[in-house]
Amino acid sequence: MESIQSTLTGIWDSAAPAIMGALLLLLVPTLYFFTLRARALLRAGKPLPLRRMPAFERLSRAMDTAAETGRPPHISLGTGAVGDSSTAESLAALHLLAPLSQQAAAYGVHPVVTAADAGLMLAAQDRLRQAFRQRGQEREYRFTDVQLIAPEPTAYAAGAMGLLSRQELSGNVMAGAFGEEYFLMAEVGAWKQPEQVAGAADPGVLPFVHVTSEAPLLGEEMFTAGAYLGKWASHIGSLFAQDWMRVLLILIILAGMFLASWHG
Amino acid sequence: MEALTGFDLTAVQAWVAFVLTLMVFSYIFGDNPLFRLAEHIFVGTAAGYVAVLVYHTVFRPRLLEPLAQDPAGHGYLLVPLLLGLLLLAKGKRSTSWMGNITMAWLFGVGAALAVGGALLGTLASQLRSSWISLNPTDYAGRPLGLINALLLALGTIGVLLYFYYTEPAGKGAGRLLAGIRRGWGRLGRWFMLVTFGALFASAIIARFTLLVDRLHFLLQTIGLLGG
Amino acid sequence: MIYCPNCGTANRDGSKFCNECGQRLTGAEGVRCPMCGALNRSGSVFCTQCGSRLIAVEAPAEAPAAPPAAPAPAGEEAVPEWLAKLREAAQREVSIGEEAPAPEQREEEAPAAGPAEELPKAPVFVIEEGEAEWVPPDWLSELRARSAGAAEEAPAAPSEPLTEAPAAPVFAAEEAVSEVPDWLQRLRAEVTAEEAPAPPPPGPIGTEAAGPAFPTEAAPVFPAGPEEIPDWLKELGPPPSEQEVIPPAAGPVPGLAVEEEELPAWLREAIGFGEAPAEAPAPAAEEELAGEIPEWIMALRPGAQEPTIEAPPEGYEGDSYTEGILAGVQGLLPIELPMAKPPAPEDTGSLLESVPAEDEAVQIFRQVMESRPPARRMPKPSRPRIGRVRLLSALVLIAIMCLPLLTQGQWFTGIARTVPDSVYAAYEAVEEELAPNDAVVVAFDFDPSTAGEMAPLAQVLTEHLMARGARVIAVSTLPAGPQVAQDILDRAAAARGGKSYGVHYVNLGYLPGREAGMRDFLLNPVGAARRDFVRGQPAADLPALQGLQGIQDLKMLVIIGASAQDVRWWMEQAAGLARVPMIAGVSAAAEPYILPYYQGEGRLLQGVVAGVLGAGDYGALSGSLVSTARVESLQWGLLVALIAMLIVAAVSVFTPART
Amino acid sequence: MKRILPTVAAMVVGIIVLIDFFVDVGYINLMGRLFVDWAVILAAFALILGVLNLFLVHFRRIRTRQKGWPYSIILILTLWTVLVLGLLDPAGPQGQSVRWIFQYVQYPLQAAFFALTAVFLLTAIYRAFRLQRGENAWFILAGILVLLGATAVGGWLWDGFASIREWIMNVPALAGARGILIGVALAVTITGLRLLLGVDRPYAE
Repeated sequence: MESIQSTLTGIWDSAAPAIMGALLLLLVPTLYFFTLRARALLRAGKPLPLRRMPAFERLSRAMDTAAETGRPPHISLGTGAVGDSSTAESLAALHLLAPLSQQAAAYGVHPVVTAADAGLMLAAQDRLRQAFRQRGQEREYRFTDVQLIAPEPTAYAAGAMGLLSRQELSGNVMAGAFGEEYFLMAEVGAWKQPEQVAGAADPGVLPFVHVTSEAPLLGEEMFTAGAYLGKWASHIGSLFAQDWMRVLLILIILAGMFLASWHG
Repeated sequence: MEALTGFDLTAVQAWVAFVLTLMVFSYIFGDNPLFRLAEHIFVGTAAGYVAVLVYHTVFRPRLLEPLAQDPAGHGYLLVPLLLGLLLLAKGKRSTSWMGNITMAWLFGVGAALAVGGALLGTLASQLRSSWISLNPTDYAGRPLGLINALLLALGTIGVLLYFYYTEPAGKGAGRLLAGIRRGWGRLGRWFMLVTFGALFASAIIARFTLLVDRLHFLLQTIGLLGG
Repeated sequence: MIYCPNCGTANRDGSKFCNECGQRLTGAEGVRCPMCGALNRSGSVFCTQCGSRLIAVEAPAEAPAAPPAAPAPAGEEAVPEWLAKLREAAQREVSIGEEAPAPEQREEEAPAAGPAEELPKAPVFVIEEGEAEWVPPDWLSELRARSAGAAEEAPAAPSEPLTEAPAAPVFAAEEAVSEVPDWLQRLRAEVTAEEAPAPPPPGPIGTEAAGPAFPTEAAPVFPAGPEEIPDWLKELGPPPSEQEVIPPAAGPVPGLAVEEEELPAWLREAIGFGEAPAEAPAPAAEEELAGEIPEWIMALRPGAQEPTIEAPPEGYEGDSYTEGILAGVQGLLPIELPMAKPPAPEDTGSLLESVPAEDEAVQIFRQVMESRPPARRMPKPSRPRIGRVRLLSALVLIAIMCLPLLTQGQWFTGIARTVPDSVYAAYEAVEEELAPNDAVVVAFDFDPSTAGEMAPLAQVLTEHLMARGARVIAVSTLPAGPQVAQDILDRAAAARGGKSYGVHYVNLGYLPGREAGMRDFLLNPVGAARRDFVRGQPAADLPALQGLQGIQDLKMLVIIGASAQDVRWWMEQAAGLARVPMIAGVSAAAEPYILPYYQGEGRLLQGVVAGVLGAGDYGALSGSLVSTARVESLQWGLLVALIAMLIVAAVSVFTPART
Repeated sequence: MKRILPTVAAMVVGIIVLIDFFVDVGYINLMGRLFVDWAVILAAFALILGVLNLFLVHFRRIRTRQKGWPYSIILILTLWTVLVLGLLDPAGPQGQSVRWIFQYVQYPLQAAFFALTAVFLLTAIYRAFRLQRGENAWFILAGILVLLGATAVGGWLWDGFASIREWIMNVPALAGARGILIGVALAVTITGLRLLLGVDRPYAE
């Protein structure tokens, strides 16, 4: 048994980069194919075959409240950055921000967008300005609509905590790369704000997401905003592709287990 | 500290920390001016500290000093310098587009690091770790080991299936498969909830330790612990 | 560049379909949503963006109850000719909104008043590409020419859409354009006789704002003879120059223009020059306007105070409309409905005649507006007394945790805790793998936030390493980490004696770039760190780093991390480069997540020490002391948490579920 | 050009850094590391704008006398104090004054904020356990068992709790965490890949 395991480990250690690279290359045409399919579906106006995601329904509710009461929603982009490995989570946050800010611009509401990284702040500013420009109201947009609360996670959480305790908001939306500091602001949000939708990818943060948001975006769900809210073909296609890759990975797991079990 | 302020700060400094800690703890009674004050001081110092740190660990040693000391040898550093200056154009609306190339750089590098890390870091190692033997002969004498291995497989795959997005138009075999997938996914969700529970309880231990530390500090400062 | 109306993606000029979502881009058959301006596929019933109904709005053309002067549009065709013409005009004329009547005229045009923004957009036109030329009637061109400079800004100021009124202008437009009725001609004469209205502050944005997003602004020429306006309308009615009252999004007041240009945009924003005047109009302009504007219109401006509405009763906390014209109205008027559903045709055509049904609606509206806020409340999200629970439990917790600290009592210390395997393993790894002067990298991946838990742990580990004679090389991937690390290193060195900085231990400071930084550092520690943290010396000069080329020269990697992610990154980066023994000191919060790396096949970690409890165990092995009072206090606190969990769990089992 | 150049930059730079992960070719590795290194410098430039934004947000609050504006004065004062002291001192963060501020202002504040979460956790227990039912029993059960296994009380009640805790961490919790990790890794890969293929262009306006 030991030998089989160590042989497997040896093979895997040397072959993993090649296999992972192959997986990546396989992903490119898959993504392309499913994007085309999603585009065709969208063009035909057919309903998208995606499962329900209560978090996004809650989000629209928060936006409706924003339109009715004029209270802005708070959108936290997390404490991640642009330029390091938290970029993917930050991207997910930006994909969530784009449709929300379009909606906000349509309602004439200025969402309160906060970030803890300067690069992410700049990217978010571009998103928001674009949303206002599409409504022909670029002047409405202000440089300070997106705030860098603090360039440090705990200080960011402290500032967000203050914002969530004081400002009357239509809801608190948190998505992005979060660390230990998440709970500090999330608990205040759950306590003070009418609606809280939160998402995080780090398993260490997920229990707190689970207890502070009634409609959480757990793990990979956080990356789906572009498909569900934005209805972007490439993002919907990504979900289809992701499901296929998921099946492939499950097969890899099963095959590996078979190999590990099979000896003698 | 005499050099800076002209008097001995050591008598005061512990009390500064003490008062600030109490100001933060006052949030237990709800938002109040003391807490707000502490919050703003914190954000101000933290932002300043990070900026200072970045200057002294990034700007100075990685960009300014090499360029100042040996411009010819570090000519390639003009590229990040130029890109950085372009990024500053984002401060003005009309020139904002010039910074896009720098943003693109950041996003490109970040996305590559994320993809590389996810594939070679997480995915490769997690897949490898999930290859456990289910052969009963490997668990001779430890039946629990086999059950554990089965649970691990069930749970891992279950969680993956729980997140499945596509809802196919069900007919025949497809419908059956979807049913299995949903049931297994349900099971996966339970595993996930157990994970959350375990992590939550562990977090309680960690955070309570932090509270103990602060309480210890507070009591020590007012002399109840004998210094 | 064409922006997709559906998803906002920027597409190449000339694109037919959106790159991103496949939305048709080129002009053609689409329906503009009256509410949000989104372009919808023709034939859509509801707007894809905001859900507003699109179809019914077109219908009214079939059954207008026109005033005597205006002939009913003839023919069965759904879209009358004049409308088609108007549409074309709307497409050609970028800012055709100029055709809006001069303010004096609008004095009579009561229904137009409130929703200044919604009105012009209310009619939904099917935008088609057409060739037919349409020459606007000369009175219109006259008006247009005159107001060219003035009314350039589309009336884009946001205001609360509120009444049934939005449907009105459909007919208004139709009547006005198809044939200029007598009353209008009369009006026109009046208007031309008067002086041009004082132009609202010109703004460069106006033209932008009136882009294709507002193709339907041609509409508002509102037919309403003064004699036909019912009293209620007069009351509601707009005063003169409402256009100025709700200034367009464009902002700079002429006087400020010079300064403005000298300032960069960001500064202008900060100081407020470039801000939408709705929010901060220049004082001069404000005063000037204030004279002629009745209060209620001023109140319509975003951000304006709401003087007339009574404050909700004391103690009322429910969600209500606190801003805009509906302030104080609670849960009675579904705000979205009036704009989402256009009224049935028979109700809307008769603006000029007071139809009984309409009167009734008006009465209701008036009652609503005048009455005090009803007692009914919007349901508040359930937060059952959590404030008091929070306060009480917090105080109890703190009191109980302080007790052991104060009394130094040892209630729990007697109970033997089983020392986990992983702690033994870590201790043994340090004992067995390390010889004097071996280089060990210690990653201090925690900062003051978690130092309360991590510092004791780091302390026992570092002390043990120093006792074994290893060269301790400290780094941190957190900005505030090095400072915390330095204190621990100094204390550990003092505890072990005879250790000097730079020789036996060194702090290389902050590694930016997260795992990329880690990778860089492991590949080339001296090059990546550049300088040491304490003295700023070039890292290459430090004796402690001599002979350290890369990870292959390391004898051990000790990762002390508060977040599981950081620990994982270190492990993965290091394991990807070389086989170096690793032990981890982690926060208790990260333990469930890191422990598996110690167990199982192909394990990465030689040992794991978790939390203060683990530190206590390790310290007992290595001979460092960890305060028992702290452990005791922690145990008491955990007891409180456990009891709280059990109580709440029990309560939740025996009480019915809430939602 | 405004659009093509950034897209090309993101794709080329990103793909080179990505290839660096997979191959062992000298100049690719060199370029990859250089690009990452520059990204760190560029992020530092971004921080200049970030601090400016922070300053402006609070300056605006003061200028327009928004509620709580005096606090913004405090914030700006502390920010400038640390900045000036730290930038002028060649020792930087190790300079006496900055070190003092760190030690006696930032450290206690940061630690106190995190300690505050301990108190919050109690109410989180309340909410999590009471307001959610059904499947949540798994969450509650696992939480209680792990806590029992870690504390002295649990050991005093029954010494089996410790091994139950270990089992939970090593079997079901591990399975759950692994599933989440693999799923997230997949999502991250696709999200990053879309950017590297130029499909998503968050950097373009």
